[in-house]
Amino acid sequence: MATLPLDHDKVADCRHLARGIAANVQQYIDGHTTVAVERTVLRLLGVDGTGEHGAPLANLLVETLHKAGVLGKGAAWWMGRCFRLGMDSPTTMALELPRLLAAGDRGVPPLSAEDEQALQDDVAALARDAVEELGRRREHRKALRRSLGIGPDPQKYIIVATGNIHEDAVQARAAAQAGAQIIAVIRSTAQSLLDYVPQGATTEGFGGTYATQENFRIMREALDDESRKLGRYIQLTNYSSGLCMPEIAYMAAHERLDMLLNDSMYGILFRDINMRRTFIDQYFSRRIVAHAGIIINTGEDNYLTTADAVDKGHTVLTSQFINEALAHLAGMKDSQLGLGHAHEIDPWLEDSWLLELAMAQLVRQVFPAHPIKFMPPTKHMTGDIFWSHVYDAMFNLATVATRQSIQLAGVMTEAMHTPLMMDRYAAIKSVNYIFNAARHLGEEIEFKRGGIIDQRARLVLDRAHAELQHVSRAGLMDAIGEGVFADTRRKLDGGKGHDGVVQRDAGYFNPFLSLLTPAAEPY
Amino acid sequence: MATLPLDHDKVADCRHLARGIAANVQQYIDGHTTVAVERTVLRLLGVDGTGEHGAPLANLLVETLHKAGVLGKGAAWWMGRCFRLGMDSPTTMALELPRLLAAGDRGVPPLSAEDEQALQDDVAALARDAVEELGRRREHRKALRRSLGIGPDPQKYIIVATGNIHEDAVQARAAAQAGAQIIAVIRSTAQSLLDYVPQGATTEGFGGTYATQENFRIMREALDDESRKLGRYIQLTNYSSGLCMPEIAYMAAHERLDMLLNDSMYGILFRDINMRRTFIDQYFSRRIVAHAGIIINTGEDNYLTTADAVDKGHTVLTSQFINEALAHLAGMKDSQLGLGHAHEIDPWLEDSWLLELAMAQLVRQVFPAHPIKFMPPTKHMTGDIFWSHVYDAMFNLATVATRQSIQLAGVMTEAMHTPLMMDRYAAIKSVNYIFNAARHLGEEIEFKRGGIIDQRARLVLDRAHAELQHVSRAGLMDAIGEGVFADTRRKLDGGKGHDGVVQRDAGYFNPFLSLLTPAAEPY
Amino acid sequence: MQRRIRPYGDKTDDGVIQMSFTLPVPAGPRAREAARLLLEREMGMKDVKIASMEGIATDYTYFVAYASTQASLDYDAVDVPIVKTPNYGFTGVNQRIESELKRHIIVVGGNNGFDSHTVGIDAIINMKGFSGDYGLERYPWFRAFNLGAQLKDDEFLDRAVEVNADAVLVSKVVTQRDIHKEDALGLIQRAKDRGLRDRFIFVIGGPRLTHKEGLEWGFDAGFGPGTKPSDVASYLADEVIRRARGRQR
Amino acid sequence: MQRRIRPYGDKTDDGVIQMSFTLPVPAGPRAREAARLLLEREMGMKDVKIASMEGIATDYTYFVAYASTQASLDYDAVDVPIVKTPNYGFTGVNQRIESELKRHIIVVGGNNGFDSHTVGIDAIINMKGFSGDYGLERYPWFRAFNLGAQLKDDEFLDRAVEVNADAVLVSKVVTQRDIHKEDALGLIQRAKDRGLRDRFIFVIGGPRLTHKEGLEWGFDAGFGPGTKPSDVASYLADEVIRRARGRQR
Ligand code: B12
Ligand code: B12
Ligand SMILES: Cc1ncc(COP(=O)(O)O)c(C=O)c1O
Ligand SMILES: Cc1ncc(COP(=O)(O)O)c(C=O)c1O
Repeated sequence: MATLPLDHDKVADCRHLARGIAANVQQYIDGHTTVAVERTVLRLLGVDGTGEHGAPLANLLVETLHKAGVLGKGAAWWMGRCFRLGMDSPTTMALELPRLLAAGDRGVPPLSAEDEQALQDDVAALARDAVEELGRRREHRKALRRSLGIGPDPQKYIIVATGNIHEDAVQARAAAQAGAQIIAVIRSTAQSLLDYVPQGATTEGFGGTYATQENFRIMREALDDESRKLGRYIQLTNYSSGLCMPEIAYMAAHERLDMLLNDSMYGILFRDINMRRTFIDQYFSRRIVAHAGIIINTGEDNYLTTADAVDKGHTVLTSQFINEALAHLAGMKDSQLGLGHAHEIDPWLEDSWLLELAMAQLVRQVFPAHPIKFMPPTKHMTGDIFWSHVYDAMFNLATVATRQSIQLAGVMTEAMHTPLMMDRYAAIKSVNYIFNAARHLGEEIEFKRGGIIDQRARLVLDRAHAELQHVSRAGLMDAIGEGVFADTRRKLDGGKGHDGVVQRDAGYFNPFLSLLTPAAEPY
Repeated sequence: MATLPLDHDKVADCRHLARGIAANVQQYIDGHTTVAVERTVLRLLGVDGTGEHGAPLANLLVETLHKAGVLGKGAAWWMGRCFRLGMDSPTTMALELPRLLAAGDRGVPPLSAEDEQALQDDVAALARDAVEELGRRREHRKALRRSLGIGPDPQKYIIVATGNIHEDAVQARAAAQAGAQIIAVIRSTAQSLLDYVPQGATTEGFGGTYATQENFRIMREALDDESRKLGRYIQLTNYSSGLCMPEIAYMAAHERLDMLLNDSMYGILFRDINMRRTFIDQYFSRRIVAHAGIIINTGEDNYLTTADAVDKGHTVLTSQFINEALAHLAGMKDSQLGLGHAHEIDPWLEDSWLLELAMAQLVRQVFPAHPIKFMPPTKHMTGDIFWSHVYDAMFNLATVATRQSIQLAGVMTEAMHTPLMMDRYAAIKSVNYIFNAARHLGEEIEFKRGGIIDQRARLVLDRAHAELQHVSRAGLMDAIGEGVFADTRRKLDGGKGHDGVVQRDAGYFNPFLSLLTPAAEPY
Repeated sequence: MQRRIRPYGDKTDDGVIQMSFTLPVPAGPRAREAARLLLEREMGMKDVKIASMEGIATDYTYFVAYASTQASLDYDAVDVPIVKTPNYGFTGVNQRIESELKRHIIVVGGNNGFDSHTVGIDAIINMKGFSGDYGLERYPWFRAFNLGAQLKDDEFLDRAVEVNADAVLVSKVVTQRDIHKEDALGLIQRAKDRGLRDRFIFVIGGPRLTHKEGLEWGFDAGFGPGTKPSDVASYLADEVIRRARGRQR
Repeated sequence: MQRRIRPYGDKTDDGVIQMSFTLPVPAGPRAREAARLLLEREMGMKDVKIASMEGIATDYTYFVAYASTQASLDYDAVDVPIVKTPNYGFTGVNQRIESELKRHIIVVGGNNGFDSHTVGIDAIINMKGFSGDYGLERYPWFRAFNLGAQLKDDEFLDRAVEVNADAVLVSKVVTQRDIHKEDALGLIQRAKDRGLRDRFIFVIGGPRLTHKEGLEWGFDAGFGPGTKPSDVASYLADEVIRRARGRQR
């Protein structure tokens, strides 16, 4: 069996350091909320549909509370307050609240301790129902998944991205027929910076399809049908990322998505979203995901597109430890943590493929219980699709040789466009061939002790350890400010969405914080 | 270092059995000659050019002797006899001989013992010059090769095949610029069945370019020039195969070719050339090649196109032992024996690539001093050039991982046409990438004892050993009759060219048999 | 009904196709522009994207491109002859011959000209067959003679006469400079010259062949890549039976 | 002089190109014929060879084909604007600015719109540069400000005004639905509206861009894939010096 001798003490110390780093961030998180978290609370409580100018009601309500400076009590509290004021529909609330808030104590008189309790009880009851519904949906998924089976690892993960959800469904079925096990619907380019989730089925997007609840439903329905036809459960994934991270987590949980791209730092580094905002949002999104039994895929692969994969390979590992620690704090199980890494070393370096093997094997061994996700080459892909296809083939072999859990199939047209139907087919065919032709390679070979692969793995672990020591001293937020990850620096109060961060009041009320317990058996 | 535990005693016994098999065949060879061997003798003695209807003079002369039933004395003897009869030019001989032979003792009176000796001395002197000239040309090659260097193994071998020698030269230079180390000019489809070698530069061929002495010269000149430009000696190869096997060996030696496709059985099995004819021809061709310091590539790879590579993989090894033994009898060194094998297992079989590794590694270890030549997938290649390109990529990796000496670059359009310029470029680019990116893979991994790879290698060796025992009992010619190789059966007196086989007379004279000594230092 | 179709990239009717080619000029902005113009102006494509440009030899540049063709096609008007016999399977074919013809079907097969590829004809005739489908030799109701390759036309026809064959199966694999076509036409011509064309069913097959071409070249049928022996057996059973009935009438 | 060129397969002027595409029909003889007709009849190619046909989804079939295009092109008539400045190299550029301009050249660079790709502009501006060629930040005679991505047009222009830039460098990477063109035209339009178009040298770059497009979209220059920082530095040095001289006169 291909294994590397691992310094288990060092790994344990990395985890220890990461736990400290995460605990620090968590302290900040626990004192704050965001507009996105509060919108999610409202959606969980049944606020759906749109109001004026087609804006989602959840947005209108939260915006109102935020402008009035009262969001620190929590949207759930305000919902309960509205009930007490005789409003029972979100539409009415959206219309009435601004006026009432403007009127101060006259509009919204203080409550007795008793009424306050009753308010919280009412809302908590609603919340319990909501959480139970998510549980039922998780169990539904689990039953489907168990009865049909998902097929062997490495799981073949492939993207569709036409912009039109109906056309996406056609292509997703085609991909499944060709052998894909997981379908990812790529999101329209600009969506992560939208501070609301669009509504309904959509048919236009920029190199991707809008993530909407209805789109999720349409795609899951198509895949349920295709799964039955193929006798194989096809998983679905989308992005819980950007300015609506927790809202999308909720929608995905509700529509029975199986996975989500969800990272504690991607938005900060690659979308210039404010870091405080992101840390708060990722926490709540993960609370949902933990309960819903969804697997997340983290985004460390992206670091190697801006930073060099040889020099900065260790930052991937560093970040994985931190992502893991933060996810644990949100109640997630290791089996839900599809930590991401990527095959991005300059392919023209001598023995570059050996270095890739080293990294992939290291990640595999450091996170043995995790559904590790291996991302294909992107940065060094070129318009020479023939060569690029070969480069992807080497990636496919590295995947199966190091027994990765999930593999995003690399597509030869990476440097050109989101995949055409035939590009995707060619990609899956190559994966099918290599996974099968080298199925047991990982069990058949050993790596030489002290060789190139072994030494590289040691070096990466050593550096990650040192980096974690540094981050633990500096604090995560300051470390990001220094450009530790992805060669990208971000300021504490810079970036998009900072004004959506709100300090919790003493009386902050959010029933979900206690109700969203981790699923005992996610799948 | 990736190595397999090898049963050295079994390997030694295989060699022992093969030596016996070869010795048996050699006995037959030593009592016979062929029209092709005799034409070669004449060419060595300076018979060049064409006569009536453009037929080569060597052919006209040998045909005349053969028709008259006197070829058993050897063409060299007849040449000497003609000298004694006052004819000094081959053209005169071709014109006069028929008449003289028809006249019997009156035309060609018997010689005194003294004259006989003088005759042989004259011809032997000529022959010595010829052999020395070949030696000089070998030394010239050696000097060029040593001063420029040939680059690391695996040597990148690539084909050109436009039909037009001048266009071939353009493409060969392009290939060399892209990284090729060896250029093979593929021969026109029908040439192996021609019982003469065409004359001069040629510009038309069927999926290949005629092998002519002038074409050899033109290409070697272009490559000498390109070698100097690149500061890297580019090797050239062609086919010493078919009905003119020894003649082409001579031309190649003369024009400083570096390698030749030359097999003791290919013509029998794949061109339905008579087996006696082939065995005699291959011997004389190898005597030349041994002296000229040319590397041969044998054709066992072809067996796996007609027979299944899993079931009949061992016949490749069986045949390699026999080819080796026959070549040794012709004075060839191990360092000249580019024994061929191929990557032809059904790629859709589970773990097929592991089986390929097993075979490649086995051949590498059984023939450690030999410049083993690894042939690409052909049979399972398809018109889906994208997939086929990936399949070739896996072959490239197997090559470098098992440290093969020479690799014929697989081209993605194998199932379509001989390579276009861009196909060839894509092929070399893939090889360049993989050889470099996995340069030291073979030194970094070990194969698991008792695993799939190890077991497969044992099985193949065991079966080859059993097969050699069988062939040794049956005799090689009968074994061919049974279809032991390539699932193809051939009859002892069937096939093309049988009528060109001639029993040697008691007084058979061929000065080259003693003069063509093996080169002490081929390169 | 008219149903015009166009290539599909990732949207219905977007017409996207991928291309690669070499131009005999050195790489550079001008070569790139030439590649673009070739596709756009000379070949009438839209949205030309030169994905890659690489010099691959002195004065030769290799391109990968994507573009949208404006061409379309009425799919319903595409008319192509096909071998109409269904595949009866090994048992079905034998039963059919046994009950309807009541005698063996005799075939000879081989590859004429200089073409030495036998794997294709072997796949059809030899016991073992092709991808799990038995070859004609295994059919109790066939008698099949595999003559191998590099056959002279007369040798081929002589053997057919000698064994009193129903059908002559010809394999053609090498296609360079249309040598397969030349060989195929040559054999049919020779059969005509010898008055044998109508005596046998002539069937041609090979990796670059279609039924349409087979017919155009004067054969009774043509079989392409992936043909199974049972496809050919089914066709021959039907055709021999049909002809036998014709003769009876 | 006329010099018509055609694609080169393995013979001069054979016109061979490789293609792959998908047709929205199920695989079969008719689909194969449709593919052939599309290339031959509708697109005017010769010697069409369908190398591969594979059903890749219900009702979609993928083809690989080779064919010979009849199109050709007069290469000498291909006219494409190119950035004419030679590459002076790091030292050369600095010397040139020092001796001829005698002041720093100031640039701002970034990526506007929703495009968040910064690697391209980083490669040009940041110290490290691109494939061994230093970025503008390292040039003693440049002062370069990297503004990052997702920039609003006004933000971008404001900064240019603020630092009194000589040039505005714009990177565009995402090209889906021509969003890069839209963003590029938008920025130029905004600069015109604010009367700033002529104040700065506008340079655009990206993996799918050419100088020709840059000019067509109203920029002063465009740089494509593989651009080195020193290419841009050389161009800017020449252009700023040229304009400075113009002003002096
Ligand atoms: C095996 C092989 C060989 C073997 C042949 C051994 C033998 N005894 O047959 C060997 C190694 C000897 C060989 C030699 C050469 N080969 Co070769 N060979 C191939 C290869 C790799 C596979 C062909 C094959 O066996 N396919 C498997 C069979 C089962 O498929 P098939 O033939 O298509 O048959 C199926 C159908 O077409 C149909 N079918 C076929 N025939 C018939 C007949 C009937 C009646 C019916 C009903 C159906 C039918 O049914 C079959 C089953 O489905 C191809 C490349 C490739 N991957 O296709 C090159 C290829 C065919 N060879 C080629 C060449 C050029 C040669 C050489 C000339 C090379 C050289 N210059 O040295 C030599 C000489 C051969 C000659 N003159 O004929 C070229 C031909 C190029 C072209 N388009 O013209 C190819 C395409 C390789 C290439 N890219 O250069 N070859
Ligand atoms: C790295 C990368 C990312 C990183 C970007 C990180 C960052 N901070 O830049 C991350 C991971 C964040 C990312 C995200 C996305 N990406 Co992205 N990404 C790439 C990738 C892999 C490499 C691009 C790159 O960095 N190249 C290296 C640089 C050095 O090259 P370059 O940009 O061409 O720059 C050179 C020249 O063009 C020129 N140049 C460039 N700019 C300028 C400017 C001037 C003034 C000058 C003079 C010269 C110049 O000089 C440079 C040096 O030579 C490409 C695929 C590929 N291999 O090309 C996809 C790609 C560009 N991404 C793509 C997409 C769709 C996205 C996403 C929208 C995907 C999604 N839906 O989630 C997201 C969101 C991004 C967004 N909205 O903008 C697509 C774009 C498709 C298209 N044609 O429109 C691509 C092609 C991948 C694909 N096939 O789908 N991506
Ligand atoms: C965690 C994560 N979120 C989001 C994205 C996609 O980018 P965006 O949706 O911001 O355009 C990625 C891209 O790989 C990612 O890894
Ligand atoms: C030893 C040998 N001779 C010759 C050939 C080529 O075939 P021919 O020249 O007979 O057409 C091959 C093909 O691979 C070969 O291996």
